[in-house]
Amino acid sequence: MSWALPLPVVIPLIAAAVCTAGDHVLPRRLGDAIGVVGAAGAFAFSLVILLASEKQTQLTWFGGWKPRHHHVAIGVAFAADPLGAGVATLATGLVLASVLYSWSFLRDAARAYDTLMLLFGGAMAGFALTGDIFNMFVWFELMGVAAYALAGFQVAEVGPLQGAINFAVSNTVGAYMILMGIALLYARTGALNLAQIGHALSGHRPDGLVIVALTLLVCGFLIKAAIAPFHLWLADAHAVAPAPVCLLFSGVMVVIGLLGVTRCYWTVFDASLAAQAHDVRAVLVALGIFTALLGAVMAFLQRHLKRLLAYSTISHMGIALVGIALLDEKSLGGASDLLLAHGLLKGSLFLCCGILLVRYDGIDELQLHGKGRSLPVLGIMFGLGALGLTGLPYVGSYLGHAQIDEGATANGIDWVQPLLMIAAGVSSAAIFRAGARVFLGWGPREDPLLSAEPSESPPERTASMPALFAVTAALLVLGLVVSVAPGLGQRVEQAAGRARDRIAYVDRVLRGRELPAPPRPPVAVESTATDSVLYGIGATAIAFGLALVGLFRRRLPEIVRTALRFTLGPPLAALRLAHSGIVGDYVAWITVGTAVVGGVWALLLR
Amino acid sequence: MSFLPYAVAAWVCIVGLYGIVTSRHLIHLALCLTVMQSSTYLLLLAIGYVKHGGPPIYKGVKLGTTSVDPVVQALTLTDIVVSVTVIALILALALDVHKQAGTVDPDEIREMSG
Amino acid sequence: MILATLVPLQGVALGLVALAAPAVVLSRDPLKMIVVNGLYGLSLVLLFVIYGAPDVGLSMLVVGTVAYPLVVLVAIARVRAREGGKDGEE
Amino acid sequence: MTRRVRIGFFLPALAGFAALLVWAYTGIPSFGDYQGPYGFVINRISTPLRHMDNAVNSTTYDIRGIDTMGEEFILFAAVIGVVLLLRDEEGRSEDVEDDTGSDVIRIFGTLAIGAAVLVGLWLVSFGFVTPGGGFQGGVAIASGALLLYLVAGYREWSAFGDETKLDPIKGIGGGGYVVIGLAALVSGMPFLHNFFSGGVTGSVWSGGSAGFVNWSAGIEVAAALVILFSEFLEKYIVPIAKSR
Repeated sequence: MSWALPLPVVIPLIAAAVCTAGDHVLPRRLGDAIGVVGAAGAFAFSLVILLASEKQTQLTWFGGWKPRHHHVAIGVAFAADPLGAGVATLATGLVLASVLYSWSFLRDAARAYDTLMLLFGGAMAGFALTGDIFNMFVWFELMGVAAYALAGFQVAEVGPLQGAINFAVSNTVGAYMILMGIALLYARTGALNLAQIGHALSGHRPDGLVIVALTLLVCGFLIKAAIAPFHLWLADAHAVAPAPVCLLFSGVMVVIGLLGVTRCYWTVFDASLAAQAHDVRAVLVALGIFTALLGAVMAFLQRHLKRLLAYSTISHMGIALVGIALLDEKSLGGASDLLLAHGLLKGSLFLCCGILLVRYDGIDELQLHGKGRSLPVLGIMFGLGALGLTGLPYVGSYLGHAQIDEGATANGIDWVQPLLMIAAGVSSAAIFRAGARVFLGWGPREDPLLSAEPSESPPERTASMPALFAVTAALLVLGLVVSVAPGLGQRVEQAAGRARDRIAYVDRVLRGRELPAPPRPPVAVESTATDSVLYGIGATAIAFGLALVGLFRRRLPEIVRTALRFTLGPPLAALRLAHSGIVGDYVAWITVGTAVVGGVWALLLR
Repeated sequence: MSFLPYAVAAWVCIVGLYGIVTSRHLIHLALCLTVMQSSTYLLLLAIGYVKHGGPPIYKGVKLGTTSVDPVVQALTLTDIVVSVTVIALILALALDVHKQAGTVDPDEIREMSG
Repeated sequence: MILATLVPLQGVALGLVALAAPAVVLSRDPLKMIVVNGLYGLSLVLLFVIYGAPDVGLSMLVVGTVAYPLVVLVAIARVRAREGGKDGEE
Repeated sequence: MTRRVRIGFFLPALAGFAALLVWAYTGIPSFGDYQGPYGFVINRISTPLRHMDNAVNSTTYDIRGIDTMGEEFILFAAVIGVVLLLRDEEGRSEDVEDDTGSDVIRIFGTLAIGAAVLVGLWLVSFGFVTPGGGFQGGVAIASGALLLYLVAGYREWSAFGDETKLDPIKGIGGGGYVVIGLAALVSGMPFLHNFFSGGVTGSVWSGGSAGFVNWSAGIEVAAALVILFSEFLEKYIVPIAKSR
């Protein structure tokens, strides 16, 4: 199967080239069809590679430049383990959904749109599959450039343009930090292949160079993953991008950032830092928790639906980072399950927003008050999507939440779980509140708590509603069943275990050694601990309760409201002030975050 | 002399970052990004330098002559292309911003706060 | 090799780069910025050639003399033209 | 947040960041002591195995050819993005009078165009022998095209910088790279495998199929940059001409 490894990247790229070359020659429909075929082909091959990689890490050396002379890697390899192949499958699958959806959503937009989507998808697949750290950077940049253009799609308004600039500048700074980290590792090891860098570092105590390289790479990737305080660009970029682009941004682009952290840690830094893993964990868990709570609170303050969902994405990225940061198999599997369910469900919620925009010319919670009553099906889909994200036992993202909780317990940490429960509850409460206001007409039409936002002009033509609903519903159903898909949890945990096994990875990549296929995990719904069930129910209760408070705040007794205003008012105002929308502030926060993370690691790891 | 090239690379990076944060003009900000990026060229090429080494081009040079590392140069070439594209994109965005908002001072555009 | 004779110049080239970088960042007038940025680009070209990287130097040269100035100049000219037009109307 | 506050908390962080960088860079082998092995291996094998004198370009277009493929598509995506962002602002104008009057400029300009294009072609052709290659050559060719604007004025240029003609070229350049890679895959070899790698050292043909890769990169870069320049120039010229 190894020969197929480049195809998830190559097919969309060549489809993009054909689309551009034939832009003025080919009939419209044929061009669209090439886009869909390119996306579908990439998805199909990603799936095939995923299935093959579960038996054996798939490996190919570009140009046939296999390692020689004492196992020195000369060429660039794609090395697909199940985790990377899984992310590639998620990425190409969501690109396919997005292309199909925009086929009827943005039909009048330039062909450029499809082309950029394809390049975006190909780049994400390349990032997920590659085994070379500089090649990671190349795909990361291609992904970025395509994404900046997609974000600034609506050039006639200031908001989208500013969002796109904030996005482009923040992520470009992140990319330079990553490149500096790569240069440092190259200076130390003279290698760019991940396995070889890790191999060269193993057995050496970490020094300044290694610690700073870790800081630069991790912080650079965390910018893409929208982890606080590196997260500020994300809501801006989402607020302005068309719904099918948001699907990709929230569903998989941020996941790429977390995959970058995971991949670099387990193939490179684990070699040098294994003894001090505890301190690496402390910093990343703290960032994750902070992000989860901050994102949830900010989500609750939004009335612009896409911005609200974007902050909820930030919250979930925080939860997933906790899973990755716990550095064990169970939690990493949990983070993967969570991100899979989140990508599908959050994607379907964004597509719901797209339908609202087409139908009612707006996606402002207050302006849409009660209007959704004429679309009950959409309301039900919206509610189910929100429920799936909350972590109600055995629905949607529950499995991921549960595995992370259990991983934390196994690590002897027991204060993380309640905080994650609160974060999941609060961010879902925001979605429930918005849904109840739009689709049920509950609550008042005015709410001074919520931030004012620029409006978005609707797409310029009539859309085919059945097609939009079909894509949205497909993502929703797939997302909801993640927790009960038999065998999925076990297989993902196995994949997480493989991603953590640096020795086997080095053996496979540098020495080409074929390892015996791992035993097939049982095909059964993964059972979870009682604690996890309780946390899931707790999160759901918080979500519903807080949503009601948000809607019917005025019915609370006067004294409670005054108390709330005095205790919560100032911190919330400060939070709003920090999310200023000014790119200089964003880069300043990135610098602060990097300096603090690096400084703490410098003290702890040396 | 042995640390100077790296010190210059760090200095250029810091200078560029300072420019990005304090910029009052989007076009200026874009150029500051290229300054920050040029620090990665300086770092990479300094890492691959070999004392008394010539360029890694063997036209009319005996094979086995000491030469500097070609890999960092290939990486830098890619890096330069990336910088051109990012600049072009950000300037295009800046032009559109100026058209819509009438200003290129990032501090004056506050569509996205909260 | 001719380049070997340039090695003593490394310190000078590094000094030029170290001085030109802040000059770019601190020049707040856009047109001045382009000129200074061009000089910075040339100092980088010089340094790259001394580092034994003529390929990179050549790239930097074509980028620094054609691509950056053109794109940036047009951007600045555009912004100025609009601002000029606006002042005229007011 | 005001600028003052921002700079107030940024400067200490910047100092911390600088300290981190300095700490890390002191861990690098001292200047001139590159330890390898990657670069040394490539310097040793590039000419014997691939008949390429220029080890940088054998890295760029052969050994790490996949990076360069990604790089070409970064440029590709950026140009699409710029066209998308700058689309239809003031509309394309066919009747802009912006001709250059001076014969001297015309003569020297025409010579310069020829020179730039020749230099560009030379840079691409001999990329595996001397400094240069697809990217540098492509930019040189595009800058020759840019001179056309100075010499002949906007009308000629706009006929030349027409996207309907350049898009196919750009697509073929970018797609060609991938197709060459796929050709290897179809014939049972790894993606981007170098065919005919037994070329003659020191000649135009020294690159094998990496030579085709180099050429398609050159074509792609030239077309992409001409589009890029023409988009920006249009932003500049059309409104000015209309205001006259």
